[in-house]
Amino acid sequence: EDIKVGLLLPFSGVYAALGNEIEAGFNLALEQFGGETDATFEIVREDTEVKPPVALGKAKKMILQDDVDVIAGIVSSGVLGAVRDMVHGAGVPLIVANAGNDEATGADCSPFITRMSFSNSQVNRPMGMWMHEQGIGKVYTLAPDYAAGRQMIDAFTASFTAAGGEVVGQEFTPFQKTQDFGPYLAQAKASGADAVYVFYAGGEAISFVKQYDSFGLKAELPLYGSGFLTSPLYVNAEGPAAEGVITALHYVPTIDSPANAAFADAFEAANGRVPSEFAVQGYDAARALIEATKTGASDRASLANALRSVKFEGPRGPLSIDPSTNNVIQPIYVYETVAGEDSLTQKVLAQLSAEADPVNGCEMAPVSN
Amino acid sequence: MFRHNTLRYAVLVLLASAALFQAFTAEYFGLEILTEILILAMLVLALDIVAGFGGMVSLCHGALMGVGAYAYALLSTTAGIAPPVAMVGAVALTGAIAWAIGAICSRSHGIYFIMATLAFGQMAYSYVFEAPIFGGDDGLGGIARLDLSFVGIDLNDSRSFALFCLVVLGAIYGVSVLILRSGLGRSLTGVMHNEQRMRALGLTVWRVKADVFGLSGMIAGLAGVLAAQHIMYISPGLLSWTVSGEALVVVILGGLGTLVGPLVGAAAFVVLKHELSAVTTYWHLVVGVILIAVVMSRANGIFGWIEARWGDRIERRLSDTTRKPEAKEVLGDA
Amino acid sequence: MAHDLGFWTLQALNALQLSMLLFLLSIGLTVIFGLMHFVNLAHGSLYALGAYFAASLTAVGGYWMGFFLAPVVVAGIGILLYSGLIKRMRKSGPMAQVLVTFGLIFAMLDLTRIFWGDLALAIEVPALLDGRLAFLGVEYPTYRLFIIVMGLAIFGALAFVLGRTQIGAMIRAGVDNDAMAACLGINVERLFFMVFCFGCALAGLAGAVAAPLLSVTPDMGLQILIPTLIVIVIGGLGSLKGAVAGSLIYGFVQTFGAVLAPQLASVLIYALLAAVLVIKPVGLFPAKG
Amino acid sequence: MLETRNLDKSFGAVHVTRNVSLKLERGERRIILGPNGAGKTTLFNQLVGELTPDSGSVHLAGEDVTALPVAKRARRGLSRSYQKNTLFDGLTVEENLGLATAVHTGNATQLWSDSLAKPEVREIVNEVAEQVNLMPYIHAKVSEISYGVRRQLEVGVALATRPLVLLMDEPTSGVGPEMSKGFHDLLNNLPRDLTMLIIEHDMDLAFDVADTITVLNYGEVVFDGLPEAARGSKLLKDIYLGNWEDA
Amino acid sequence: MLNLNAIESGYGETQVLYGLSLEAQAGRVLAILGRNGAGKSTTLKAIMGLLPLKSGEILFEGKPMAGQPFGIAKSGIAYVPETRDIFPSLTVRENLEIAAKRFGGAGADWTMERVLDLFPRLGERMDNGGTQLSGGEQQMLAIARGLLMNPKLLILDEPTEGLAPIIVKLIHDKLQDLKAAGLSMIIVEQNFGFATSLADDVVIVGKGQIVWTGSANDIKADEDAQHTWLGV
Ligand SMILES: Nc1ncnc2c1ncn2[C@@H]1O[C@H](COP(=O)(O)OP(=O)(O)OP(=O)(O)O)[C@@H](O)[C@H]1O
Ligand SMILES: Nc1ncnc2c1ncn2[C@@H]1O[C@H](COP(=O)(O)OP(=O)(O)OP(=O)(O)O)[C@@H](O)[C@H]1O
Ligand SMILES: [Mg+2]
Ligand SMILES: [Mg+2]
Repeated sequence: EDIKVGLLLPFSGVYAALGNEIEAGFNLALEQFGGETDATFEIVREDTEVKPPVALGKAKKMILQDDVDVIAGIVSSGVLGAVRDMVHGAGVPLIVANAGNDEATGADCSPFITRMSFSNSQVNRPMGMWMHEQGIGKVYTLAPDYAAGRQMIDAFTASFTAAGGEVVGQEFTPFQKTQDFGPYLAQAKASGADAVYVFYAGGEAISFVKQYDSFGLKAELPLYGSGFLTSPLYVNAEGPAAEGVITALHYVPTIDSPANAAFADAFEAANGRVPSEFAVQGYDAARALIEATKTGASDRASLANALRSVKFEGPRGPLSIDPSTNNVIQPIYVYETVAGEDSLTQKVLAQLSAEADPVNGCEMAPVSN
Repeated sequence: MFRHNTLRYAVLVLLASAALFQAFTAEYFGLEILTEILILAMLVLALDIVAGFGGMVSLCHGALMGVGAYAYALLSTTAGIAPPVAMVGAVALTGAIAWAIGAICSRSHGIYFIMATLAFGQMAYSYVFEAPIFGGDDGLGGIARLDLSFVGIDLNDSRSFALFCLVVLGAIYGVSVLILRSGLGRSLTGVMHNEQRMRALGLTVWRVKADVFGLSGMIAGLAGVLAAQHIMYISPGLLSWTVSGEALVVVILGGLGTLVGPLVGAAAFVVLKHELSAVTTYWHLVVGVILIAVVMSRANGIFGWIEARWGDRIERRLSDTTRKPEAKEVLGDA
Repeated sequence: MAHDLGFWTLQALNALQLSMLLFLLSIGLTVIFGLMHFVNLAHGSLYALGAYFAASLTAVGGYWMGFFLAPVVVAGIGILLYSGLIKRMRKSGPMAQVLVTFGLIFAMLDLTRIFWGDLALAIEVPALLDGRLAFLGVEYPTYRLFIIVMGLAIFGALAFVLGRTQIGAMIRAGVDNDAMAACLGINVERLFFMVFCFGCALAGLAGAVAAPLLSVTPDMGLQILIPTLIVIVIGGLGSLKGAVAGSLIYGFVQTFGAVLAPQLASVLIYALLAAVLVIKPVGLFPAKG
Repeated sequence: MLETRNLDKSFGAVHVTRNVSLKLERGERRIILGPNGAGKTTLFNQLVGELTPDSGSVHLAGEDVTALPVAKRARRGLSRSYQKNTLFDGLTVEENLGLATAVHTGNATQLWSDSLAKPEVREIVNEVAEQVNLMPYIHAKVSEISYGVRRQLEVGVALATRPLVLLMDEPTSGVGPEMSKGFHDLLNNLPRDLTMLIIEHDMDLAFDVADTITVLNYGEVVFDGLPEAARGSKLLKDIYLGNWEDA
Repeated sequence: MLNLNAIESGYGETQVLYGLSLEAQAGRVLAILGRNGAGKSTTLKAIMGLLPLKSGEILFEGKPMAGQPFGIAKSGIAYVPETRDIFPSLTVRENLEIAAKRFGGAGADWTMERVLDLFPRLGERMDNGGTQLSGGEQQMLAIARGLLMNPKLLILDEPTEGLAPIIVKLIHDKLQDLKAAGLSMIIVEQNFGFATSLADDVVIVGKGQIVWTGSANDIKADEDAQHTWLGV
C-alpha cells in the first residue's frame, strides 16, 4: 500500500532550523520503523516560509493536486490556524509536529487533526504547581507578545496562583522586535519577585538568557521557564549563561530510557548533534503514522481514525492520544541546564506525570471502531 | 505622462492571452498561481500610479491591502454584511485611510516619504497584530467569496475565481490609464517633476497628492478584498512592510512608471518564486542575483529594457510619418 | 511607579546603550545614504555579516580578533560590492539602487544561511569586559558600558573629521554636484569609494559589537534595517548630529516606552516617526542644502 | 493692483527686506533695480507667498493676501518667473506650458479628461509658444534645450497662467541679444492692463519698458520714481550702475 | 596653450558639436560668442571632460588632456560654469576653501583675503549656505572659486550674467588686470561689449562649428558678421 505523505514545514524564514530538525526526526523514524508496516511512503515536501497564506496555498496544493493521504508537520500556530479549515473540510488527516496553540485541540479541534507535539498549556501548567512546591511564592513573568506567548504564560499563571503563588508582575515584549531585554530585566529586578518565569524561543531565547546573566540576575532571581528557553538546539549558543536555568518540557535528550537512548544515539550518528524536542516531535509524528498504518488504515478517512488511537512507548516515555481532543498525552520533565563534560547538558530534576488537557470546548465525533 | 505605444499594446495583449490560456488549461495549483499573480498585479498597479507617476514611493501599500482584506473579513463575517456591500465598504474605507495618509505625508519627499508611509503601515500592522478583534497572530478564517451564482458563476471554483480576478484587473488597468491621462494625472506628473512650480502655478499640491493616493489606496484595498476571498483566511503578515517592499521590488523590476511593466514584473516574480522554491529553499539567493542582474543591465526594469531595445524600432517601422523631429534639426533654428 | 533612582539610572543606561549600538549602525548608513545619495538597504546585511564573521573569527582567535578583523573583512566585502556593483549604480536613480540593494539583501540572507546554517550563533563576552561595574549607584554590565563608550568615541572622531577637516566638505561637495567637484580637482570617485568602505566597516563593527549581546541569526540584518532607517530619518539624512539625535531618541523612546507604556511599545516609535515627519518633513537635523 | 506695506524679513542676523512699501497701479510696469543681494528676489518670494514676511502685509487687488498660501495667490492672478530656472525638466516644452495653462483653466484636477487635449488649453499653449519664440522647440524636452532657451521658457510658463500681475525675475539674463530684442517686442505686445514687476540688470531694457523704477539697497527702498529721475540719480550710480556706460 | 582639433561631442544620442576646432593661445584671452543654443557651453564642457568626445582631440600645452574632469582640473584649468554650481550643503567659506589650490597660474596669487577684497559682499555671508545667496552673489562666488584655484587657464561661462552693472565693471577691470599679468582665459559671453573689450581673439560658434574667427577688433568692425552670427 503506497501512502502519500505531505510534509509541510518551514525550510526558510525564522523557523527553518526547526523545519530541518523535525524533518530529520521524521526521516529517522521512517528508517527505523518503516519495516514494521506493509505500507510504503512517498513524501511530498513543501516550504511554508512561516507565512500562513503561503502555507495554506501549499496545503491546498497537496490536497487538491498532489492528492496526499496525510499531511504532517506545521511549526507555527498561525500556519496551523490557517490550514485548519482546509484539512478539516477536505477530510485529510494532519499530524501536527510542533504548533502548540491550545485551540487546535480545543475549540477548533477536528477529528482529522492529531497533535503529536504538545499544547502550550500542557508544557507550562505543571510547572506552576512544581515551582510552588519548591517554595517559590512570588514570580515575575515575561514572554513575547503573541498568542503562543500569552497561552504559555496564562497556563503557568493559572496553576501557579491556584497552588497559592503570586504573580507580582507580568510583561509581554513585542514579538520578534525585541532584541534588547535590558529594560524588562530592570523591571523584573525591581518587582520584588523570588523568581522569574519566561517563555522565549529561538534567537530571542539566546539573547534573553545571555542578557539575564550579564545583568547578574541569576544569583538573586533564579530563572525558570518553559523548556524551549534552553532547548538543546540553542543552549550551546547561550553558553555558561544558561547554567542553572530550570525549565520544563515534554522532552529532554538525557531522559534515561532505552527508547530514548536508541533514538538519541541514532539521531546523533545521523546528524552529528544532540536531538532536540523538535526532532523527537518529527520522529514521533512518523511513528504515529506507521502505527496507524499497522491497523490497516490506508486512505484519508481510515488514517484519520486510526491516528486518534495510536499508543506507543517513545523516547519521551509512554505516549497516547486523548480521543476527546486528539492531543498527545505525555509526561513533562523538569530539568536544569548544567555544565557537562564538554558542553552543556540537561539534568532531569523531576518527571511530572502525564495529564490530559481539559477539553476546552472541543466537540467532535468519537473514534469509530 | 502615460502613453500607450505599439509595444505596450502588444505586451498587454500577450499578457492577457497568456492569462486566459492559463485560466482555461491549468490545474489547481496553476490557477492558484495565476490568481496570486493577478492580485499582486492589482497591488503593483496601485503602487506604480503613486510611485511611478507621482514620485510618491509608498511602503504602506501592503498595509493598505491588508486593511482592505481585514475590513472585508470583519464586515462580511463578524458584522454579517452581504459580501458585495462589504466589498464596497472595504474599498471605500481603504481609500479614505489612504487619502488621509497621502494628505499627511504630502509634505515629505523621497526617502522621508517612504519612511512616513512605512510608519503608518507599521502602525496598522501593530494594531492589527495586537487588537483582539483581528484574531492576532492567528488570523481570521472562514471568509466567504462573492456570490455570483445568480448569473450562474460559482466563484468557489478556482477557475471562475481566476477569471473573475482577471476581469477585475482589466477594469483596474483601464481606470488607471484614464486617471493618468486625465488632467489630474498630468498635474500629478507635474508635481513629481517640480512641486514648487506647480504651486506657483496655482495648484493645491497636497490635494492632488492626497486624491491620487486615495485612488491608489482604493485599488490596493480591492486587491486586499480579493486576496482575502482568494485565500479565505487572513493574518497580520499581510500588512507587514515586507509585503510593501516586495511590491515595490516588483514595480521596479517590471519598470517603474510604465504601468505595463509592473504587470510583467508581477508575473515574472511570482512564477520565478514558485519555480525556484520548488527546487531550492535558497530561492532568495537566486531571486536576489536576478534582481541585481536586471539592474545592472542599466534599464528601467524588465519592461524598460524591452522598450529601450525594441520600442523605438517598432514604433519607427510602424509610423514613419509621426516621427519626432530630431533634436539636431531643431538646434539653432531660433 | 514606585521605582527608586537606581532603577531609572539603569534604564537610562540601557537606553544609552541601545542608542549607541544604533548609532554605530546608522552613522555608516547615513554617511553613505545622505552624503552619497546612495540608497544602501543592504547595510543591515553587512551588519549581519559583521556579526557572523565576528562569531567565526572569535572561534578561531578569540574575541578581540573578531572585534578587530570583522570590520576589516566587511570593509573588504564593501570593496567588492563597490567595484562590482555600486560604482556603476551611483548615478542611476534611487529606484534602481533600491532594487539592487534589495537583491543584495536577498542574496546575502541566503548566503549566510548556506555558510553558517539556520541555527542561531552566539559569542561570549571577552573576559576583560565580563562582569559588572558599580556605577552611579547601580551595577551595570561592563560590556554594555563598553558599547556606550565606544559609540561616544566614534562620534567624537567622526565629528572631528567631518566637521573640522577638508575631507568632510569635499565629500559633501561631491554629493551636491560631483561634476563640479571634479572640476575643482577633487577625485570624487576615490573619495566615495573610501566613504563607502568606511561605512561598511562601521556596519561590520556594529555587528561584531552586537554579537555577544544578541543572538546571531540570518535575519538579524533585515530586523535592524527598519530601526536604522527610522533613526536616520528622524535625525535627518546625512548629518552626524542627526544620527546621534535619532539614535538617542530611538533608544530612549524604545526603552522607556517598554517600561512606561508597554501596550504601546511597538507603535510608539512609528507614531513618533510619523509625528516628526509631519512637523519637520526632512527630519530634525538634516544636512544643509 | 499690488501693494506691500512695511514688509520686513530677516534671515537670522541678515536683514533682507526693510520696511518695504510699494504700490503698483493696474497696468503699471515697474522695474526693480538694485545691487546683487539687495533683496529683490526675497521680496518676490514674499509677494507670491513662498516666504512669510516677519511683519507687514501684501495686498492683491485691494485684498490682504498675506496669509494666503502660494497656490491661492496664484489662482487670484499672481504669477512669477524665477531667476533660477524652475521648470519641469523631464517634460517637453509643450507639456510645460500645458501644465501652466491647465491649472488656471480649471483642467488640472479633472479626473477623466486630458487637460492638454482641451481646445482652450491648446490655444493658449500655442499662443505663448509663439510669444516667447519656442515654437521650434515645442516637442523638445527641457533637459535637451540650451540654457538661454530655458530662460525663455521660464517666462513662457509664467505667462501661460494668463495673470493679472506678472512678476519676472531677471527674464533676460542668459538670453542673447537677439532674443533680448524679442523680449522688448513681447513686452510691447502684452496687454496694457497687465501689471508687471520686473527685476532686471539690463539697463537698456529697464529704461525702455519701465513706467516707474524702484531701487532696493540692503533691503531698503532707496529710490522710487520715474525712469528719467533714476537715470540722473547720483545714488543709483554710486550703488548700482557705476560707470556702466563704458563697460 | 589649448587646442581643440575637430571635436565631436554631445549629450547621449544628441550630437551638438560637429568637428569644432579652435586654439586658445597662452597669455591671451579668447572669447567664444554665438547665439543661444549654438554650442558654446557644450564646447566648454567638452574641454573639462564633462562630456565624452566622439572624435577629435584636445591638447593642453601640447599634450593630450587627461580623461577625467578632476585630472583636467589638476593640470591647471579652472572652470566657472554658467549654472554657477555652488554647493548647497557647503557654507560660502567651505565653497571657497575646497577650491583654494595653486596650479601655477600666471600673474595672480589669489588668496582668501584677496577674493574677499574683490567681493566684499561674500565676506558678509561667509557662514551662509551656498544657495542661500542671491543669484548675483552666487555668480561672484563661482568666479571667486575659479580665481582661488590659481589656474593656468581660466574658463568663464557667462560671468556677467545676473550681475549688477557696477559689479560687471569691477569684474571687467579685474580680468583686465589678470590678462595684463599674463593669465590665459576663455570667455563665453552674451554681453558683446564686455567680451570684445576684454578679448584678444574671438571665435563664433554656430550650430556646433566655428563659423567665424578673428581678432576682437575685427569683430567689432564686422557688423555683417555680428548681425549674421550673433543677431546684434
Ligand atoms: N543635456 C542635454 N541633452 C541634450 N541636448 C542638450 C543638452 N544640453 C544642451 N543641449 C543641446 O545642445 C545645444 C547647445 O547647447 P549649449 O548649452 O552648448 O548652448 P550655448 O551656446 O551655451 O547656449 P546659451 O547661450 O543658451 O547658453 C542646444 O541646442 C541644446 O538643445
Ligand atoms: N534663506 C536664506 N538664508 C539666509 N540668507 C538669505 C536667504 N535667502 C537670501 N538670503 C540673503 O538675502 C540677501 C538678498 O537675497 P536676494 O536673493 O533677495 O537678492 P537679489 O536682490 O535678488 O540679488 P541678485 O540680483 O543677485 O539676484 C542675500 O544677501 C542673501 O545672501
Ligand atoms: Mg535675485
Ligand atoms: Mg551656454
